[in-house]
Amino acid sequence: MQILPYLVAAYVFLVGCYGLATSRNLIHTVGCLSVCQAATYVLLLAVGYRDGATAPVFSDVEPGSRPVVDPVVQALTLTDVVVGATVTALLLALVLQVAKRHGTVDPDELRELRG
Amino acid sequence: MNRLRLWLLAVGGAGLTALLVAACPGLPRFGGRSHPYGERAVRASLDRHTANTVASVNFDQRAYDTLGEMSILFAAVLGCVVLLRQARDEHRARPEPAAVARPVRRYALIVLPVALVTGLYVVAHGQLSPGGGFQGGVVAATALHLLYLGADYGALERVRPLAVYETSDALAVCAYLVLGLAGVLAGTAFLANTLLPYGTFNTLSSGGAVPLLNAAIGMEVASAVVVLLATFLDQAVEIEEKQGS
Amino acid sequence: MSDAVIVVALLLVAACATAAVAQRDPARQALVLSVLGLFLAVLFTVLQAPDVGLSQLAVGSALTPLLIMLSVRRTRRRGRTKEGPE
Amino acid sequence: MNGWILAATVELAGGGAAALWGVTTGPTGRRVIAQNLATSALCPALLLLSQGYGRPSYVDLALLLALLGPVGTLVFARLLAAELERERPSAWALTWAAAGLGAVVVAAVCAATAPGRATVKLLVVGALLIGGNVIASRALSGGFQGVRGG
Repeated sequence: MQILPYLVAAYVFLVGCYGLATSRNLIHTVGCLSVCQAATYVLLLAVGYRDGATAPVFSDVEPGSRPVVDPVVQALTLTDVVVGATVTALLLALVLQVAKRHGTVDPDELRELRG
Repeated sequence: MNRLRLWLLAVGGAGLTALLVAACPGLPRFGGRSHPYGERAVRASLDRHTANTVASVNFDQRAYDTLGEMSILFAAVLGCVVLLRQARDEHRARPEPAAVARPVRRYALIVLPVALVTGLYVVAHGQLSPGGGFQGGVVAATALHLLYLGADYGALERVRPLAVYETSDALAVCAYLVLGLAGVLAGTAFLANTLLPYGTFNTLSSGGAVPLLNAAIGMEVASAVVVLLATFLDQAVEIEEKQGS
Repeated sequence: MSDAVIVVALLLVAACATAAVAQRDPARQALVLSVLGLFLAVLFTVLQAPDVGLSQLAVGSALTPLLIMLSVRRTRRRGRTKEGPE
Repeated sequence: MNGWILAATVELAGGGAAALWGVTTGPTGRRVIAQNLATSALCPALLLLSQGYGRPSYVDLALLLALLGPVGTLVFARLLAAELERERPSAWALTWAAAGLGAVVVAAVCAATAPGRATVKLLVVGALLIGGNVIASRALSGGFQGVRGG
């Protein structure tokens, strides 16, 4: 349990990388990239976790009554999630442009086109 | 070629795996008690009467980072709009009206206002309960697209004047900057949360400038997502290439 | 023992990530990705990060699948018009 | 670890594994159904977790999931309409079982909280969850005319 979350984060990242490298469809590649992004969320939140603690949100608990987890990494992850989604959108826009220009979304065919 | 690539990937992946696994024991113990930054952030947040510490970190203690993050969002949307604009060899076809089953239509029309209100609720309570401008903005923007699911693209286009959303996107970024500059003009620092009274803990107006910045982000995210989805929907539904070009 | 729920969520995320990469068809991958988003949101909840969980739910359950499916539709339609009239 | 969290763990493990298995195997239609049922399996788990941690504010997560989960399924129903038309997938036993599970969990959590605004919120979550999933299931199975065009 000590390092399981970190190992899971590393595993998810590596699996995403494998998908990125072997993908035959650029849209699928973008999906694999979002898997890689998920690994960073898991890693960040695992660093901030504290045993038996609760969320650092005091709308329904008395401040100081229970230990809380680290809010700084949560704020980082929060922006990470939204930026991740917009990066996905931007990459998909690039893929659509590639599809328009070259008529294919297979990276190997694209390499052949370039000659 | 392909085999070579796979070998290269295997070697690199094995090396990276070894390094990552070796790094794991060096990280802070999972569930450990020592979170020096977290404790200080919680104290600072409570000092400023902000119940949701995460919102306090995002919009008060590290508001400058959020500005950067917001510009990434803005730039990404701009990039999408530029990349997916209508090219010279494309034309707009009127999408044929879709026949959507009545229960789905009814469901969409009932859930649409509920989702909009939920989005606004999540934005408005950002500094109190979990939530905030990012989450609420995305929910509100998604809610609008229930019209596409419940009716058709034409219906969505009628209630979605795109120029308004593009303008409000830019306006929200400006509002964030102006709120930051107000601190400079008042003689403190950029985005410093010192101008407004901190209010009563755990009420809607607590936290000084946090609710205002939160609302600006909510508006920005909502309009950005609407513009983003509009460019993709245009591509998928409306814009077609000229035949025989 | 009290960590059991965290372990379950972590394992589900790992398994779902593997499945998402293994799906080679983008439309089917979008389905797995939307389930991965749900699992991530649950993992964030048990790691006591409801803000991040909300964000992940908002983005992962409807927005990302919609973007991917619209792109798939666009590329497929392109393929059809290319093959069709010529 | 209390009973609520234990129940959530069991539900998460069972429902999550089943949804994952369903969404990765079989024809497309079955996968969309599994994606729909993932919402109805995980939303009650979130409610149970909220109760188990003693944090009523976590209910917001379940509310968002109940709201957006069926919307995600409708996205797939709309954009995969051609494939679904051929298959007309349906799993009514599972759908109603999931709806019943949702109703039971909402009722249990309602009974454990003091009546008031929290109860209303929980009931809204339950209504959205069950209504959304049943509608999405029917949209998938083509129980009414298929979605065309647009």
